Amino acid sequence: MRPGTSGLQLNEKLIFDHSDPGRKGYSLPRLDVPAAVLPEGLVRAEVEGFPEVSEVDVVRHFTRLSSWNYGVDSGFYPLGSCTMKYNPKVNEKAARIDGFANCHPYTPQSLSQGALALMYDLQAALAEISGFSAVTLQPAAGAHGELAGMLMIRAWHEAKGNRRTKVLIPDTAHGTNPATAALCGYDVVPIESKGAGVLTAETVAEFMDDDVAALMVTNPNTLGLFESDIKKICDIVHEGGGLVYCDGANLNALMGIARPGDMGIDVMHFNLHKTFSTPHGGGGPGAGPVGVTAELEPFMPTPVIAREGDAYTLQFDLPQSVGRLRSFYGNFGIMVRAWAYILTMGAAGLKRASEMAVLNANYIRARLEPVYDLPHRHRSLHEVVFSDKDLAGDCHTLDVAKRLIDYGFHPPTIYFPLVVKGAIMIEPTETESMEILDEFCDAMLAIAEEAKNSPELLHEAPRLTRIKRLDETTAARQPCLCWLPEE
Amino acid sequence: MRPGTSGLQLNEKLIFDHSDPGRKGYSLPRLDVPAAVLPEGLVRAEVEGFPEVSEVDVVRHFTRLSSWNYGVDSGFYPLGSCTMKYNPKVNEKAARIDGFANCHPYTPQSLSQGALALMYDLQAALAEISGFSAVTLQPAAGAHGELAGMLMIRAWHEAKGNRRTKVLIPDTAHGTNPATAALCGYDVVPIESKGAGVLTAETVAEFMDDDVAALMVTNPNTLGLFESDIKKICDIVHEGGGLVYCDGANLNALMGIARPGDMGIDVMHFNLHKTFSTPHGGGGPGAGPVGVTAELEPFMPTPVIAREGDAYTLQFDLPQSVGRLRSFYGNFGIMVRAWAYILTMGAAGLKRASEMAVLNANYIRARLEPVYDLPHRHRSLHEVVFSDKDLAGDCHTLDVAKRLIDYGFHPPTIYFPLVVKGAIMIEPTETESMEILDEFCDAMLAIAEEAKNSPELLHEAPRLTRIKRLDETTAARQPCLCWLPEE
Amino acid sequence: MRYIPHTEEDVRQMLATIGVDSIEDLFEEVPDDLRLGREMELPEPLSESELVRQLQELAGQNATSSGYLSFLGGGAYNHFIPAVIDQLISRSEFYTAYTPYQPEISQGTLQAVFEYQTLICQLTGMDVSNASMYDGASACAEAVLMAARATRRKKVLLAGSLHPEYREAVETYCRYLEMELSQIPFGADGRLDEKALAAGLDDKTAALVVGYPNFFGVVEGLTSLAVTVHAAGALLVTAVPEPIALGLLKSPGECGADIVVGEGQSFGMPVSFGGPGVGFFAARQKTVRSMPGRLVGRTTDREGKDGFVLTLATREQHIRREKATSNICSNQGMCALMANMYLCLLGKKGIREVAEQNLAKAEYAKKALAALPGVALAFSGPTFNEFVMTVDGDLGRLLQELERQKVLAGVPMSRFRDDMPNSLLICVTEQHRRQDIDRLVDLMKGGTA
Amino acid sequence: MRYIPHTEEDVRQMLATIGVDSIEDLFEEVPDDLRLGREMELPEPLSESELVRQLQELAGQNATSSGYLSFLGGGAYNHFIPAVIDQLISRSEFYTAYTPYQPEISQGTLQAVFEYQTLICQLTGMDVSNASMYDGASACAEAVLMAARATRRKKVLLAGSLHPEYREAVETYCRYLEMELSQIPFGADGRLDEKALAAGLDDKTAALVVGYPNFFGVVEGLTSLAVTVHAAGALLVTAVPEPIALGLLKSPGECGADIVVGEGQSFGMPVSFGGPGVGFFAARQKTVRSMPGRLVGRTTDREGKDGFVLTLATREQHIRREKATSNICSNQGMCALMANMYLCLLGKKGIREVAEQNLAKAEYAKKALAALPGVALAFSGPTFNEFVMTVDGDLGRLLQELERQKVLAGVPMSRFRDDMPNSLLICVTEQHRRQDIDRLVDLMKGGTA
Ligand SMILES: Cc1ncc(COP(=O)(O)O)c(C=O)c1O
Ligand SMILES: Cc1ncc(COP(=O)(O)O)c(C=O)c1O
Repeated sequence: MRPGTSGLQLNEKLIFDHSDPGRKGYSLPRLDVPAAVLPEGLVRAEVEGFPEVSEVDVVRHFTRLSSWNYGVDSGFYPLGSCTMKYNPKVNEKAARIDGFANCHPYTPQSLSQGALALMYDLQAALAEISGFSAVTLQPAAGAHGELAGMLMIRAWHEAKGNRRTKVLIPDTAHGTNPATAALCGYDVVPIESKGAGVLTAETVAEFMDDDVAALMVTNPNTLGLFESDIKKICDIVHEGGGLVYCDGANLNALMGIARPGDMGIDVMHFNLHKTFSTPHGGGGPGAGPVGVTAELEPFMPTPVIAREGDAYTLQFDLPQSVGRLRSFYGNFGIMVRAWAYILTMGAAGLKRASEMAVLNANYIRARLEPVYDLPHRHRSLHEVVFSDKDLAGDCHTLDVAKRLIDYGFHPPTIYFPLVVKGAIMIEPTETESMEILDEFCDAMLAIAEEAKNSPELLHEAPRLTRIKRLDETTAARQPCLCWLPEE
Repeated sequence: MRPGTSGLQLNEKLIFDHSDPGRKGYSLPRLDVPAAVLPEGLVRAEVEGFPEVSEVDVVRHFTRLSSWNYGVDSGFYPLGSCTMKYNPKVNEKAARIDGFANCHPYTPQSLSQGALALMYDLQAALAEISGFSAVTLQPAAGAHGELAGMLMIRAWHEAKGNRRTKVLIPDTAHGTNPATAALCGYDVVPIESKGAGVLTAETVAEFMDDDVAALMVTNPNTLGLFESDIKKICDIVHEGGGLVYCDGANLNALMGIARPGDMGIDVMHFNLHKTFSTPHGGGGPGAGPVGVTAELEPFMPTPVIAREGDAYTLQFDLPQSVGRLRSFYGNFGIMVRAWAYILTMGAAGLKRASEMAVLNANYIRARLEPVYDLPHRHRSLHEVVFSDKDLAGDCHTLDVAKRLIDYGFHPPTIYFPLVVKGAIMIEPTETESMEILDEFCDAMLAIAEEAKNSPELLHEAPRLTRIKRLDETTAARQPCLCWLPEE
Repeated sequence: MRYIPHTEEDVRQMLATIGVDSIEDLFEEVPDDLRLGREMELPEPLSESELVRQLQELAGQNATSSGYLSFLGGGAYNHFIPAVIDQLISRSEFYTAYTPYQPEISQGTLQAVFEYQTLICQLTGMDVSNASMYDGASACAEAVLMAARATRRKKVLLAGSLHPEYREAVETYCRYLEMELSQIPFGADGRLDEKALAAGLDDKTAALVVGYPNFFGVVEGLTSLAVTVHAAGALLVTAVPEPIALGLLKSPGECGADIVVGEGQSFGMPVSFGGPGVGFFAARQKTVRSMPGRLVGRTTDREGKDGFVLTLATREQHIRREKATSNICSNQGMCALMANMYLCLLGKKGIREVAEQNLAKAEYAKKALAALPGVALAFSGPTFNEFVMTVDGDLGRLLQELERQKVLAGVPMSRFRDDMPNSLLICVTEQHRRQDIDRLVDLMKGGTA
Repeated sequence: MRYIPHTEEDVRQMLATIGVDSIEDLFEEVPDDLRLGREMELPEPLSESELVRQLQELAGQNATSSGYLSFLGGGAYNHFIPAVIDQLISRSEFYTAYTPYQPEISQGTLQAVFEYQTLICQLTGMDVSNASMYDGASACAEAVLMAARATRRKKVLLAGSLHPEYREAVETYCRYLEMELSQIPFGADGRLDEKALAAGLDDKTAALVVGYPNFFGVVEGLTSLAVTVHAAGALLVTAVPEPIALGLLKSPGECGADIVVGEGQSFGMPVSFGGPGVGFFAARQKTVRSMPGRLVGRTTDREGKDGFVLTLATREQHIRREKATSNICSNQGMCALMANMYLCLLGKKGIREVAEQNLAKAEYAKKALAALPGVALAFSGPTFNEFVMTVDGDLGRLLQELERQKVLAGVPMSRFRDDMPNSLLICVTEQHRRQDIDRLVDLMKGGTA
């Protein structure tokens, strides 16, 4: 039985359309001090347009809205590159413990040792998992981590007086990689992957020159393939005076198997919201810690969490630091969840997670390969990328994705990586059972059949959702980004 | 825009069908003491049929199941007699505070003063709201409260040496009333309501004799009508040597307006899960405290919560007590929620709640009366009962109810009270806005139109739900109450 | 008021539609002399933040297993509750719905109850389970009434070792039903005295009610009791206050029980000062139509799709009124859902393992305590996760001393019976670490030495 | 392992389907010399109960507003959080989903973001808001970059009273972009020195960045700053670390701001040791195509039904790559959702009332403290819910003494600047009762006397 079916769902207007003057959804204690006034001219009128609704209005509004969403808890969510693994519930509870949730970031250090200890231990665990010498937890997400990391690379060059201007980035890379390099003032030099799907040492050697500050690589890369030449590649970059940045988004393939720090990589970010099971929150928050080699430690963002005897401290005095990337110390609530996850899994559990993630991806690959075009034939690790080349009936990747919704699955990542035309990027993660993978593969195979026999099922999909395919063109041409009272 | 529409919903098998030997959804600390064994013959084999699933299986299973339900947080739930008001979220939080949730019932009294104080104060508040002299919190629900109350009535008679055998119960009464009377060893004498919808003093006088132990009355009654003769009725019963029990399920109409204790009633149960906003939990738990006059106090269930100086105590020594009806002291977690509600509302807030509940019911009545048959024409209080007499197209109450589902509303209570043929019993409660009542009334009126023009829309309803009308006959003839592995 | 959405303008419009001038007019049927005519005397209303603060202060006066090392049991148990459960029962589609009268929009509740019924059947070894009762004690009382109905007999024997609050509930329920209740004593092993049982049984006896484990934590020899009871044409009602034990103990069904009731609080519910928990109630197929409480059955919808409904409602008060099998209406649905989730999470292996851990920890404690001078095991029978210890000297003083050390050593039996003034019911679960038990032993040693 | 569902039998079958013999074979592309070859050195895995216990112990070492009377602010604020919010964000359809790439099954997230964008526009008085940034400081840095893009200028003036961590983030983001940053001093009133501003502005100046309220809690005269800045062809970037103030203060948009950023943690999020909160970012319609971050727009579906989509994605890294307006990808969606819920609950009246309470309580505290001997207000400008006090004597000793009394009196400015060794930033919100403030005043009196 396929999971997708249709059932009763409830419409819901914008919260602004519920507003009725005088309705209240809040309570405040009676004011027990004299009222005060600000100097004239500083005070606004009431906030025009703000809703006036009761508590039950708010509760129903968001309850109904939520019912239009699909999360990991709803079902299989094989969004490639995003590692949509199960988000353990005890981690949510952990982050809400009073001593974590309600500790102010400027609490004296002597009175926030628990928070500092957690961060220190998490840093150490991530360092051990990745093989780096030190880890900063400050970045709020992967891209923020990239920024931290690339700034450190640049600071290292600057400290040496290097004036290099270029960063090499394979065309399989995620968009954040070139965007980050640009944010650090670098010119991006794309490396074409040319079919193989992996970088060869030779290619990198070709591109390497005196002006290259760094190579940004993703390993396993966005095709789910391990960059087997990585060690040689790092050597080449190092010999050429550059450093190697690794996008660690795909670390879920490697825990306990191999460590980026041991491969010659200099800097890598982690995505706690991927590998370490913290929820994706409908877009965030995540956390993007960065691991570095000893050589780059002096450039870490401040403050650094350190241990002095039995006490944990925040150290602000790091003269070569790239500075801070945000306020306070990072998304602490996300760190709590990740730490809870690491404590639950242990070394063997994390390794098992990577193994099963890889097993799952290869199982899907084996089941779909007979029908879907697989452009790269190296052994897959944690994800597998098909193309829509072999689809019949003028059906494309988008159609398959939408049709999967009718079957009750969240679609894979589509049209990324860019090097695969019509890419279908499937990352199952280790928290899915064979039973679910089979359901999904059966659906994918059935859809390929439908493309042959009833392509309209794909073109018109999704048909079971409350909202059908949306007009994205008009949305972008005449953007309506804000509700206005006149509407 | 009517709320009901169709959207993607997910199928889900029985949890047993997910089972895979060796899969685990739990964790336990490693055993740190020697293993122990029980004498042979006492030990079972593993529990045959128990599922073996992972944590994510369980999470998805119940998440999906929940999506097939409709709760107060989903939308309007005018289930008559059940007072489906909004369940405040802070009350849920309150019940989960460590000191409440994790306090053992046998904790020494000196170390559970907070819990005892809460119960004592709640008792006092309920007594003030209802006009009774004392309140017991022990009963777990309304029917349990009825049992407690009727046992006290009988104990009172027995203490006096009365051997009365009959209890008078109007035919509008809820089924729990006669069932409870029977459980106390009484014969039930139904009083026919004969059209008027309310009891008259004369009728009661007719039925009253030396063998009548009590009258069980509901006020306002299940037609939503106030028993205006109540005072006279109580006098008649009292003069005849009987007592009056009031089913307090409908107290939401009267808070701050009039008090059953002031009307001459001797015993009444409250439903904390109705009037006092605690959630209905898909069937329970609720709580059914009972208020009594001073005369009945000696018969209260034990233990009684009392105050001695600054300390709160449990008193077990009540020689005439009917005894205990359950273990411990009642559904304490529900009491916490109700107490939080009372503290939030205050006296004026509770009165306003009753006023708005009555306003809402009368508004619905005014809007639907032109089209739906209203068998009783007294002023309604908190609920209104229509019949299906005027419906066209061979459509009946059940069809209206099912069609309301397609419109996105929970149906009213139907076919109760029994005295109204095809009863449609609508109780909006005070937490619904005019906007929502209008949506609902528009739907009801549209459905009456549909009954004329396209009755199949009613007969085939609900059409938007994942599951359509079910075969209840086969369910009862060949009951399948338990999953079996062979299936 | 954030829970009431009416604006003054709404009220005006609604009154106009109704055709009255004021709210007051809506209450015209309430005679003046019955009007309260004053504001109720209740505490001033609190804002949400004040409320939370006040309740937190109140709650802070209660000792809990977070601040105290607690060995309290006796019908309410401190077991670990996986975080998953609170997340899932907080889904408002579950907890803000009511009894699934409208099956098309209640399939979530209905399927969950069907699964719960199944899990209870599997665990107890019975054929049918209802959707829940209020608690173990009231379920036990209902079982007695059902046994009387089923056998058309009026005499019921209660094991002297039955949880005293279960016994009291039975007495209360039976008070005016012309039942005859009597107690069967227990022996030095804490088990039912089988000779006394044989003597007590006769052709008027509807049932024997026995705890499993009993109130002393002792595991009764259920199989042989069943044989004896059945020989007299009576039913065996088994009451299980600590159903974690059923992960390890032979199921009552297998032993021959006819009705199995118990308290499900151990399955994922906090102790919550005694409630809400959930009473479970299971019986044999042939007696299903005389069971109390709601039942969910599987059926098919108009399109042939599997679905679930409330069924056999003709047993119930809303149909049968005074002839119903019980007066129960609202039950403990949400708690049954928690039990369902708990049992699914633990599963076949987990329920076994947690039971084994309870046994092992309790045995460790029992041995260590029994070895202390001045402390003795009260009963010699096999126990699960509770046992009774008798202490020389002033038990009250000892307990107070331990309280000061933030230890709640157990439930003093003097609360329930006069004949055991120096006995303590001690409960040890998987939540106790070896060091916790060692601490209790050390403190007891200090206190009794 | 309860998070990994694979049984050994599953693994066997899957390997067979794949056509390899072992898990090991799946990693054949990882060269041997890169293999770790040992187990990672991590703490032993914990069961859920052990985990909870351990984390609770750790958390117990942190002082919070439950155990301490805290006047800490400075960018993270202790406001009341209605219970509704946690209930609603715990709906897993929200928090276990990701960026709404597939709009048909993400309408919940999308509509919520559209509402959030609208609320931010209304509050800030701007035309467009994005879906969120990491936090106030990084949003501020992105605003500086956007201002530079929009004006094609490279010089940016930062108010000396800007939150120092915001300034540092701006410096970090600009470090290698050939920007020229300089600081404009503040006067004795704590407000920007307008003369110095005029002097600092030139035709290379892209923007002035000013806090509103600023780091000293002082409310800047935004309108006149806007006039001055615009006269130089530069943009006014307003950074709002405490947006509760916007319930009362003239909106930056109304004052003429071009970009408004800030930290939304005050809107329903716990302080959580500094994160996650949410950076908000709003601008004028004409600059929308150079904004960073995601945007949600309203459109219609094939059947003409209203719906929402991610839009204007051509600004973003996944389309534009190195030419994107920002590198941001994951944002702080769940926190934006919390802010949305908070603002809906408070609504038009509530946001005003809570702002007024903050002001009133802070003024009460300010007056009482300023009246103490040895204590003086550092700045004369108008403040909202924070202010800086200068204390005679050893501030560090005083603070330590107060800590012992379980009072966290404020954030010492010495943490951020060497020139204010005896100053304390004190924050007072609606959470403080009069008696709490009186207590602080009493203790300060005792401590400084
Ligand atoms: C390969 C890769 N790199 C980088 C990122 C950016 O990470 P984040 O979204 O946490 O900023 C992603 C996120 O999807 C990614 O898949
Ligand atoms: C009028 C009336 N009386 C009694 C009851 C029984 O209450 P409970 O379900 O709490 O046992 C109900 C419940 O629906 C009711 O509506």
